[in-house]
Amino acid sequence: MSETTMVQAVSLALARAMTEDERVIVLGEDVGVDGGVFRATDGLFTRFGADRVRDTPLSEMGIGGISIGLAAGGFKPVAEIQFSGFIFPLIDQINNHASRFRNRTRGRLQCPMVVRAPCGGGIHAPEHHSESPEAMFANIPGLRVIVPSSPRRAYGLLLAAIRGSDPVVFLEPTKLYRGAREEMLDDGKDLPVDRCFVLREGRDVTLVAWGAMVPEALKTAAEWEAKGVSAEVIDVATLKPLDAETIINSVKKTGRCVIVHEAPLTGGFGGEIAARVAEGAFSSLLAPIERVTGYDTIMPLLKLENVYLPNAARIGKAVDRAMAYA
Amino acid sequence: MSETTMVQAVSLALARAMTEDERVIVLGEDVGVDGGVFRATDGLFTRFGADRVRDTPLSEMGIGGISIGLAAGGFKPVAEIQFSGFIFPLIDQINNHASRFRNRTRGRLQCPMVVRAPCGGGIHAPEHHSESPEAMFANIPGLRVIVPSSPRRAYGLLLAAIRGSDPVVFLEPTKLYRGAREEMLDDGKDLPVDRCFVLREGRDVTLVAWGAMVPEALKTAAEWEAKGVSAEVIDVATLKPLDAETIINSVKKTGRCVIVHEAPLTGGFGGEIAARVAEGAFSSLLAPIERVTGYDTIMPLLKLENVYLPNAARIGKAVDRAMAYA
Amino acid sequence: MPHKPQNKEIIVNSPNIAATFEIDFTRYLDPAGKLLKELPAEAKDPATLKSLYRGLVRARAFDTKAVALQRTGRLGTYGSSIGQEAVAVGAASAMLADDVLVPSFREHGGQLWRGATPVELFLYWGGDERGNSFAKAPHDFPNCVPVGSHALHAAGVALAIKLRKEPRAVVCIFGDGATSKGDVYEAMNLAGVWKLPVVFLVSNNQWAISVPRSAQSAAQTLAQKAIAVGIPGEQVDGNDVIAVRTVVGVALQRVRKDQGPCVIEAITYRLGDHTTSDDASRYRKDTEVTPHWQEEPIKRLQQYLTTAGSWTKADEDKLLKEINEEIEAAAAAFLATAPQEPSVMFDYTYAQLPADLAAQKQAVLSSLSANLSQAAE
Amino acid sequence: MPHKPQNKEIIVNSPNIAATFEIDFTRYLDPAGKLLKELPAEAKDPATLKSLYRGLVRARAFDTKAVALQRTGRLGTYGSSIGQEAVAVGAASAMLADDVLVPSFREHGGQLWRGATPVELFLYWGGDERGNSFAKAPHDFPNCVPVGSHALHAAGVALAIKLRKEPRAVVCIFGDGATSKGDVYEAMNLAGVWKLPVVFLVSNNQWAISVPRSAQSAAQTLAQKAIAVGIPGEQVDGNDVIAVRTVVGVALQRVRKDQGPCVIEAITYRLGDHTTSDDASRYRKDTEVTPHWQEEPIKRLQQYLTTAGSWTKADEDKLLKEINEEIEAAAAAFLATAPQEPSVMFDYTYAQLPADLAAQKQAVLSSLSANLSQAAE
Ligand SMILES: Cc1ncc(C[n+]2csc(CCOP(=O)(O)OP(=O)(O)O)c2C)c(N)n1
Ligand SMILES: Cc1ncc(C[n+]2csc(CCOP(=O)(O)OP(=O)(O)O)c2C)c(N)n1
Ligand SMILES: [Mg+2]
Ligand SMILES: [Mg+2]
Repeated sequence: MSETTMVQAVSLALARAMTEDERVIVLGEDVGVDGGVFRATDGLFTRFGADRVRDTPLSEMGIGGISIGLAAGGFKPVAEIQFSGFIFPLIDQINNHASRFRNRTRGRLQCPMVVRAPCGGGIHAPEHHSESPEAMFANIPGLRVIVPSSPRRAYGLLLAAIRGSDPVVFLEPTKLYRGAREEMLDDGKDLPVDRCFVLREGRDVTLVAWGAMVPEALKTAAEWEAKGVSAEVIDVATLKPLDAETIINSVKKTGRCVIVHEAPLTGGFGGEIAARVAEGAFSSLLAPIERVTGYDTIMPLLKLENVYLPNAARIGKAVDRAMAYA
Repeated sequence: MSETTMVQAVSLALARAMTEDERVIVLGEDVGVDGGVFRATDGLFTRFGADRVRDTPLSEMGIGGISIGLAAGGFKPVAEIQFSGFIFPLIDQINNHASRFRNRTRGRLQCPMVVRAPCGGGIHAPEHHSESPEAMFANIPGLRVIVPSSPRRAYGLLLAAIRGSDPVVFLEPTKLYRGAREEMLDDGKDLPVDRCFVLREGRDVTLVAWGAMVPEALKTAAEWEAKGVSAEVIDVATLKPLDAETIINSVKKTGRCVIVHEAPLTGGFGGEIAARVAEGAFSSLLAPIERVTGYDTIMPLLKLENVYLPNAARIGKAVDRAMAYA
Repeated sequence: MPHKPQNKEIIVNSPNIAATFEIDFTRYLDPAGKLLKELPAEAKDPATLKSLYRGLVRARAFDTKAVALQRTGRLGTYGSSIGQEAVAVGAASAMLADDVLVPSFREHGGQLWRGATPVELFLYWGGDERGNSFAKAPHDFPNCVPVGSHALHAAGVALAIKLRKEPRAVVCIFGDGATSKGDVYEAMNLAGVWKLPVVFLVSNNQWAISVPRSAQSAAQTLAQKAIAVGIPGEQVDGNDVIAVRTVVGVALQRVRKDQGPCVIEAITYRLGDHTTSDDASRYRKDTEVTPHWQEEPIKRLQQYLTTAGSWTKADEDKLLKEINEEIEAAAAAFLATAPQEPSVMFDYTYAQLPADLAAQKQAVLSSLSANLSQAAE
Repeated sequence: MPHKPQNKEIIVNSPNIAATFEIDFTRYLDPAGKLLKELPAEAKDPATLKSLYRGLVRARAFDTKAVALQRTGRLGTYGSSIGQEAVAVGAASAMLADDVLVPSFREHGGQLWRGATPVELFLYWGGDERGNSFAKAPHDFPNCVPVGSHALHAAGVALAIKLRKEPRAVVCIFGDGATSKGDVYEAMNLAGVWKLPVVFLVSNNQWAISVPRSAQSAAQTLAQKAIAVGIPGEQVDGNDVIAVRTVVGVALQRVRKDQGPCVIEAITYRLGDHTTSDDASRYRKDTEVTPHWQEEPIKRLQQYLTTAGSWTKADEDKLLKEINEEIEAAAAAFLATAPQEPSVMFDYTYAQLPADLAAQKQAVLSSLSANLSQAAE
């Protein structure tokens, strides 16, 4: 079996979802003949036609609002936003409408839609293409926020997101589109979208990460193993609703916690996780919770991108601090 | 001296700023002849004319983007967004532009602008009028996020926000517009926009709040005093950049912390504060940090509004839990 | 290949003129109720006109009661449609049951026509989500408070209808103020390029709170917003319910035949305050408002019907009595409605209650029962 | 009082027609460089035409070098303007130094014309914020990547200019794709109703990545976006730099006299890939592209100049040599530019570094010096 990249895994999940449910409609800029700028929708146009794989005008608000109407009208739109920096015009529609339709009509109208967008840095992309906007969606009730970190999880989580009935923001780390690859089956099995994944068990410290920071955390864990530190690695995957329990239970066991994300520190979702852990594992904590994140600065243009982005070495330093705390 | 309401304090600050600096321009829907739907701009139109107190078309994105151009062009726009639920179309402009102009041009162009918007519940307003969106702005580097909790602080913080050179989101709790009143001078003195305010000193527990939750926290503190619990009350006021030090120092002293906000729990800015406290006051904490917040649900319509909103009683229960922890 | 224009543009064969456009205006009744041209076939039956009249009167009665309930603290902020009832009623009367109404927040008359009950509308404006259940208008969208943001939903549900090849149509109503918003423009543009079955109906009541029509846009008509997106745009007298019904009806016929969307600007006037929270005397003079009372839709149709011999004082008394009874009964039923369980606020947030939220719900339930037992002590 | 229309609408006195509109199209040179009508006075001087020619050639040389640098990993993703240079160059040539250019990301030719240096532009596209310093074009805005979002900035800076009663103007350029965005519409509408000194110039190159013009809007022309906001709209041949310069120039004269904004649609064609990350062969055929090479702006003007006897082979060789030397020198200077201090990323976030951020900066500084000393070991 050959290896599948994450962007291929996304394509496979989309094709599978479209095959099994004809209500699934893919729409976005250049998702049709071009197959999406990252090729996540490659081949879908030929297979499913222009009605179901729909190139939109350059109109992000429109993509968001039309998807809501489509969803309330009985379809299951999967919208692609071309780059992370262009998801912001949708926030009004997502916050004021998508997340509320079911509640405000007491269940009469629903809004099962998925907004896929690339996120994160590391591929030397232009300005506004490397941000991590997950925290902006994390305080919106009624929404699911998912960030996959591997081909298999991208596949399973995206399938679940599409099959579900809640509005979902699904952020795909561009660095992993081609940077992550593994053997996997297109078996139609989805993964739970209310669960964190424990990717590696450990005794001394819990590393909590999502998206492209998961491979970095795993790297740290592997390297620090050699230094005698046993790190548990958790992929949060679904940020909202948050499976705090899995994280808290891990920290209860390890006593130490390092949270890693690319977005700026202040107001980032790491704060939420730290708060939950500090509360839930209060009496087990052997050291302050560390957060290794992007800085509270504008994401720099590509020349300084790698100074900005957290990496295994920075995570390792935080592990060292946590281990050294007394 | 008669008492000034918070909405009057806002008017006074606007008038003072416009008088001292002719670059200050007020713009928004109905800010002109009508004086703003909450009357925050009452009288300004007559005093400063239609050029400087500018009714806009119904165009929130436009208000945001025009303000950026005005600011980069040498003015100091103070934009009013009519209700909290209508601030979302600005996020694209604030995140992708206002907060970045200085950085991306290495200081050549700046963006000194203030976006004022009402926020919060408690006045039985219509749908989409009672939300607390501060967390959406808290992860945007380059931005200041300010929420006043009294007439004097509204006055001093708004003056500082306008006088400064950074883009500011200034959220005014509607409940306090007329619900908060005190004696104050229109003396042109501003207040620091990088500082928390310790409103009440205490020994046993630190209550951290902002906006309309500050009076609730003060109420709890007063009531619990009688029960023998001495609560310190901190008004965060400027959420971003955060003065974590003041909060941490307080918790180092009291050993307990209760954070209060109206916005939903998950992804709310309380998480950030809890994370900072858990880290900074790690060895001083006698009990887990409590968060008393809105629920992770859509803000209900007015009939259930008061079930949703935190209040002194709920804060008190959290204080009791913190005090009882052992 | 350039897109084929949908509009009635005349492509002029001069090398210097790329296109020309025009905007029509339709009216049957003048302000005094005098017939200006022959009624269209669908409006010739007096029964039709009487039912339209009933719809207008019912809307006004609902508005009047709603304002009264608000004044006595039983409703939240309320936006009356007084003076502009003919827009929503006229449009609703041209729609079929299976069509979809995507309203703003001032289309009570149209909502009632289509089967939303007065009790539901009172519930919504009274702050109870059950008011959006619309048992008898299950396709219709709830009120949309963020101005203009629903235009995109209208385009979206129209796309759903088109994809299923159903002969249904969507009517989206919004105000003159809303036409300044980018989401409304994007909705029109998407509807145009995808030829979606939707009619965008601008209820131009000349004001957006305190901002007059002239301060919204330099465009001479709001109908010409259509030209920017290559679809037909026209004006109609929005206080002439016959004209509204006719123009919307013709548009819906086109739409149902998949001949594409359009923009209709209905010219009307907001006779009342913006909402019960507003005091219009701060920004507009009575002398501006007064003449518009001569043009309002109810008296106009009543005068026509009376002159035509189709309406008597007795008809009027009977209608008013019936409608008042209906609205009073609805108000009483609204006031007697048992409150929602507070914990219901958790139940529709997700399709299934997540663990996190279940814990929060439990906290509310137990604090409520604690309060109850306290109260019982 | 209804707003006085700014457009050349003809208000027809029929009760049924509220307004009519038309859209002009301007061109001086046909694709073969043949003069179609008399040149405008400002374009008669061969020196003017030669400087325009120089601007076009310089833009193409910059693009060519930039693509080459990208291919060898020294630049990030780059969007060439090949084939559409006349739009930005023509517009820039009609502007005064004090005016403000608010560009998208494909207006290299116009930026260079106005004083941005090739080194600055290379720096920006190479991922270095110092490229936006624009020492010699200090009023101009930096590239704007989020499509269309800068149209509002253009309106805002135009308002600033208007409030100060300065005789300056703003030119905002964006693509055909951008016209589908609500922020662009809101910008036009605000500019219209406030009569702001701004020209919105649509560089219609027929494609938005893989989406053709016909899939952006059912509007027959993009110039008619202007009609929706009550301002003049017209088309110009965007591959005829004389026409662009003239039409923009006339518009700027109006604008500087406070006679209001307008929309100009320049018809051009994107001869290359969307950017260096794009492969246009996935979605458009060579057979579509090839004929457009016959219409491109550089050869067109060259042929005219040659026929008019104003341009020789020797002139051409001299120009190419000069420009190649300039661009090569700039590329070398760019490659030799010392990198920014990494910690500079903190310094422009706020007017003053907040305490929080100072601590983060310190962490970066010390980890960098740790790395340095490690490397030195
Ligand atoms: C996006 C948004 N901005 C502001 C408001 C506050 N607001 C409510 S109605 C209104 C005016 C609407 O004017 P128009 O579209 O003409 O409709 P009308 O009220 O006249 O029916 C405003 C500004 C809102 N509800 N939504
Ligand atoms: C808001 C936004 N959405 C998507 C993109 C990605 N993108 C970059 S250029 C482009 C197409 C732009 O088309 P057009 O406006 O015609 O300009 P052109 O590239 O043809 O010059 C797209 C979709 C973006 N930069 N900004
Ligand atoms: Mg109106
Ligand atoms: Mg284009």
